[in-house]
Amino acid sequence: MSILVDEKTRLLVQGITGGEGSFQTQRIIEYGTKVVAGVTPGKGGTQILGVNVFDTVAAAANETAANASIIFVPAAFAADAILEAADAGIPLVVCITEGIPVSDMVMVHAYLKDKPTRLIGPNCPGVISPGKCKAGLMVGDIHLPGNVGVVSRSGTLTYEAVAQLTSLGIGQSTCVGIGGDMLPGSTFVDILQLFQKDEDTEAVVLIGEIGGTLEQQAAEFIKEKMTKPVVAFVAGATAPPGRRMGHAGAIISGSSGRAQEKIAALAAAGATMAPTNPAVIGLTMKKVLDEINGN
Amino acid sequence: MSILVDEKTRLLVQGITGGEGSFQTQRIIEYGTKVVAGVTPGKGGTQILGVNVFDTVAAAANETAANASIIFVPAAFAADAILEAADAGIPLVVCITEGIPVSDMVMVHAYLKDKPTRLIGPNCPGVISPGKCKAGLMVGDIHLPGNVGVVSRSGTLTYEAVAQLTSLGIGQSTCVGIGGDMLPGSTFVDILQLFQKDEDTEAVVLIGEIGGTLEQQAAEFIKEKMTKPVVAFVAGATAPPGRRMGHAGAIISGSSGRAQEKIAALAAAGATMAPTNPAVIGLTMKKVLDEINGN
Amino acid sequence: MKIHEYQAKSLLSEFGIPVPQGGVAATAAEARKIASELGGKVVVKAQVHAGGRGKAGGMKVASTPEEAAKLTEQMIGTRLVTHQTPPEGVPVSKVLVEKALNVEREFYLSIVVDSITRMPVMIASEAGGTDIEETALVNPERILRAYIDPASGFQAFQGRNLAYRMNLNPAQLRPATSVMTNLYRLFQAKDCSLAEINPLVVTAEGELLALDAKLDFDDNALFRHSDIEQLHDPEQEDPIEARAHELGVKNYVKLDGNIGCLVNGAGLAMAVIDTITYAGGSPANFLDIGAINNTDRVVGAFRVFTADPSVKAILVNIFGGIARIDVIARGIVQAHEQMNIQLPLIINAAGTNVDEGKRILAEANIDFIAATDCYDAARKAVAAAKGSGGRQKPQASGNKRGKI
Amino acid sequence: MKIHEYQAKSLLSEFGIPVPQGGVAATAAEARKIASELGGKVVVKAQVHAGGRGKAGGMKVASTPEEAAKLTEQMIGTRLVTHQTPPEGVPVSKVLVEKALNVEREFYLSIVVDSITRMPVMIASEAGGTDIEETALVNPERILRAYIDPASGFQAFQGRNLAYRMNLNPAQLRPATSVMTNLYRLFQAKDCSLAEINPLVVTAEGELLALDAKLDFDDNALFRHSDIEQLHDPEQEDPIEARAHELGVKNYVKLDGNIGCLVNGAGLAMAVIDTITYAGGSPANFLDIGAINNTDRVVGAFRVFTADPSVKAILVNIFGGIARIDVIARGIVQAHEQMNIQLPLIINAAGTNVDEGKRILAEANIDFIAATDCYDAARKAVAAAKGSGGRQKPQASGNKRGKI
Repeated sequence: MSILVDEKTRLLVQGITGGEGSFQTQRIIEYGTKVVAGVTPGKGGTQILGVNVFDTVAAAANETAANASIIFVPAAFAADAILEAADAGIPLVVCITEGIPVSDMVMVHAYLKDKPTRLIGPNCPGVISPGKCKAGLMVGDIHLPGNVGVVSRSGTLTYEAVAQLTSLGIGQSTCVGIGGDMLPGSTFVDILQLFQKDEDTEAVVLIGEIGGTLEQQAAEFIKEKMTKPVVAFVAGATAPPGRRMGHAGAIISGSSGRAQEKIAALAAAGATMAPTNPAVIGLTMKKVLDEINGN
Repeated sequence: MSILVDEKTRLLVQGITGGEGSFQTQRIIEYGTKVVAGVTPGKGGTQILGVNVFDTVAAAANETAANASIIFVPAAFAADAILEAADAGIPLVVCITEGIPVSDMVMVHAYLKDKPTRLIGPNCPGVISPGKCKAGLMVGDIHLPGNVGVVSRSGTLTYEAVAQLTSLGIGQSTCVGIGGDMLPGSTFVDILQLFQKDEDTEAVVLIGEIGGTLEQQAAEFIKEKMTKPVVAFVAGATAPPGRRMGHAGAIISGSSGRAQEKIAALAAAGATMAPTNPAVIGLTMKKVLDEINGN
Repeated sequence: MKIHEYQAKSLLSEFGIPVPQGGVAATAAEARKIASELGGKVVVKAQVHAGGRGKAGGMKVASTPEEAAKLTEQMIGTRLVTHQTPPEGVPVSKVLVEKALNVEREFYLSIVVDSITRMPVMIASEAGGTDIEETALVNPERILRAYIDPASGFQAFQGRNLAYRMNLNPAQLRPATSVMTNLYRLFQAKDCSLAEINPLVVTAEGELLALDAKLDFDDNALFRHSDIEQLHDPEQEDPIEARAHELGVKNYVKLDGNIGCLVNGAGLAMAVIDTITYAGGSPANFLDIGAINNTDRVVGAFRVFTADPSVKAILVNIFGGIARIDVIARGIVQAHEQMNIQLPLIINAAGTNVDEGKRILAEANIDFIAATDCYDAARKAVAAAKGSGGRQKPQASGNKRGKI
Repeated sequence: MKIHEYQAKSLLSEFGIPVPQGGVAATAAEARKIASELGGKVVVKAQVHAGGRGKAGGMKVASTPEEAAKLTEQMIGTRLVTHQTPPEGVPVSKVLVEKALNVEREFYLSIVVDSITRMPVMIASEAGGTDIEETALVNPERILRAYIDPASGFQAFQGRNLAYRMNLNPAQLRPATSVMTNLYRLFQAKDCSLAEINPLVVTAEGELLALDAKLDFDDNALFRHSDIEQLHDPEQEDPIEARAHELGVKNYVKLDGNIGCLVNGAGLAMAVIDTITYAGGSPANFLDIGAINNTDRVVGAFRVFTADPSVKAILVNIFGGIARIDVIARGIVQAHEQMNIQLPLIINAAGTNVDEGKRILAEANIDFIAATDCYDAARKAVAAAKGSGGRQKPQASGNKRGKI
């Protein structure tokens, strides 16, 4: 098992004919993911990378039984692309696009509220279940199939952590980048819930950062509902308040959003904190797993 | 028993200090309804008809534990008044106001979708459970406590029917005017569901009219779910298409909304149709009840 | 509220929807000037609040400015009769002179509020033009719908989905989506009850334009759209309806019978006209007097009855709930004081203050026929309307004639 | 994006929110003219992108036009230092000259998007003015919130509820609601990230006005608001940040240390500056180079480092995923070709095309210190920045120095 994506995932690519879209789709196909359709309005009927292109998601979903979508369309049109996928009944939508206006995402959240579609991202590296399916930007070959779930607001920091895990021989069930935006489609809690339920996930790495309260909400969930061990790391402890650290959501405003409070909440909830150096996230997980396994 | 309102109803009046509001509130109080608060922004702290006036519904509900609201505010402000009551957690809102723009009601419905508040109206005469509580404009003394539920899109046609029932000795559990607008807060189906569940309701009079498909939906519900007898009447069989017959919702457009189709649907669903003359609605119900009781 | 095509097109244009070049003319000279400025073939279109103009001769092509002037002269001042107008037609005071287009395809597009989902819905069809109503009946699958979530508004993807299903070509996906998005903006901004473009055309040059358009507005929302209210053209209304509305009798619809009806409550008023028909008669109008506490509307209603030569009898059917019978009675008395009313009057009244009402009518010595219920009233009104022949008082027959 | 108070007030005014009378002046003469037109006492307010002006001398009352001119002369051309500015302050190029008001009460009002409910939220307080942040900490119950359902927008009842709970008097319920409704319209229409009125004042005359206002805009939405983009004042930015943004290095934040950081990914960049601090050093910046496939941004980043005299060492930390190490390496080579870079360079790189990157750096003969992981890189950068003293090349110490 794994969460969100697996061998049964039939992926549709929105914005497949764009530069980024086609480049990434190639790598996604190379990883072995079943890419069943592409969508670019006005280019229906053509082919790219051996994939049939449709004008609308509805038409593509209808013809190909796609059950997941990954979005590469430019920021100005991305909210519309998310809604299009949800309206077509696609159950999983991974939005890679960075820079979507906040008001567009407010609208997207209102629209998705009563719909069964799960949104990952935007502004995220996507999702990978190693050895099964990659719906994202991550370099496939640093991953190893296994039983540790990874969930993160940051892309490269996740790659760091995953590379460490893999080099220590610790495989991953699924790695989920929820994205660096202020209003992510799925939160830490959403993904922790899935990992908690997933039989193949033994432990979870959670990588947070400053800004917002997603980590505090995660801490509450870990405390109340989580029986699996969690190793956590929070970036930005030395960041100055009031400045946006790259990610739209990574900004300390007023008294909220500081790394210290997030770290304290996660530690109090029973998560094992990786020390302040991200280079030891892997080692921290190894210790936790060794303890479980009685080594 | 009865539906929607009874002895436990603690009514709040929005727009209590207006001409219509105060005139009707007086008659509501005279009927024996517990009017616990009035609301008129800017007049908080005053009294009218012995009722304390508050500036906001939130403040009034907080102080008086009101559990129902009746709205008499002008059309331009009525949608806001409905939302205010819903936001304050009032479970039943009866909106009397006529002439609310359709786009305001589209917004109201979107707002109420996930909220527990039930809206009756707008553009309706309200609700009465004879002998217990009156939250509406109907003349109290034509009503008789009993076991027939009445639900209608039309005010005076309901009075006609109720007067007939009462003069034949047939009392009413509750009479509900759902209103003559195109987008009523509660539909025939909503109210039929309540009557079906209500132990004190033995049979139901349904008074429909041209326009929309509320009667067809009611027919479907009657067919599928309703075990209690329904006597139905539909007004407007001779109305010309394309003309609005007073009520915003009473307009035959294209092929839909004609009385003939509604009558056919209700009859096919097992409702007993009162003949084309509204003067015999009461008699039709009497026959139905006599049959049940083996007379 | 309805407006003219030229007014609707000006609003479409304001909201970024392409329309043919053209101008409105009230005289032949104006039409000539517009046609010569446009150059080439033009279409002269009678401006009336009714569809079906083409088949009724209200839409003609002119090859020269002179011809345009001539057609305009022929149309202005006449009454146009179409399948949507009353038999006497509606007056033509203005024409729209538009550049003729090379139309290749005709589509249908409209927005209304759907009463089941309680959302606005964009309705679209590949089969636009005059036969859309037939298409709706015969090939309903060719009528496409996209419901508009009020939280998010009309989305571009909905436009693309519709355009794709309407078989527009790839180059037209974007302009069609833009037309739809803008039509929804207009629908929302101006509180339309109907925003319709039929046909939306694609020309030989590949352009997408609104060739004809109809905008109706929510009367209840006019208070916040004074710009729209100003577009009202009372000339296009039935003169008796217009008179009724002037007199404050808002819920009034002219019908083609001879019994004037004054009823309180729309449902009851509908039931009364039904009952008159079943009793073998024919109502002259639908009239819901509403919940009133003053006498002016009653007097207004009687003024409408006396102004309408087809009315041969008056039926008053009031269930006094909110409305009080004494007020209605006082209104009837005032009407008789102000007008010379020679029509038979049938009254069925019950409810609030009925005794006081009876006393008032009695004191004023008003002649009327009392009825026991709605059907009885209808029956008596039908007899009276037949009996009266013209503007004579009815004579006592089998009717229980009351004087109170 | 931030704008000046006078620009914010002009937008408020456009959206129907009352602001004090006044005008903006860049010279003493302009200020004199405005003050004499206003008459009576005026307030001269330095226009800078920072709060805390009052306590810092950036806001002064003038009794005469002459005094207003004098104050303006004193302010223009200086740098204002408040608790919100960097130590060197921000330049004052304009002042706002406003009619002084008789303020009776000060309220707080703002709108932001709430990340938990994912809705805009109207925040209001009876305790407006300079101490709002303290109030939020000490008396959080005095901070009121109303969440705004995007489907229905801000509703009048929400305004009345807030105004009532802020203890505004009955006559002010309606104007306060109107200010809130209009502030939300502005927030929506212009894609604000913050719309704040502090204080919203009631004057002795009972008027409700926005005495000070702050509007910040969502950078990601500026593409649809060219009018707002034009209000951008680069003068108010840190010059090195402004330079970085000009060079296309968007995710750049100036910090006060001496190690220039070039990292890919915001989370990793944050972790790197944390690690530098824990290793006893101090980063000169946060810099997320992003997912790049061209070398210009790398060259731009090096340009920023060399332009910043506080930078004593450069740390490059790249995890090649989307970004490719060969591209980064080529950028580093180009930077060395275009600039005379004498700063010690520490590189920690892994991932896509790392071997190709190594080859490129080796071929170009670039001097750098290789690191085994992020912490190792930080430690070496701290040592190098200390060792280098100034703009000298670092000497090999215990570090594994690589030349590829």
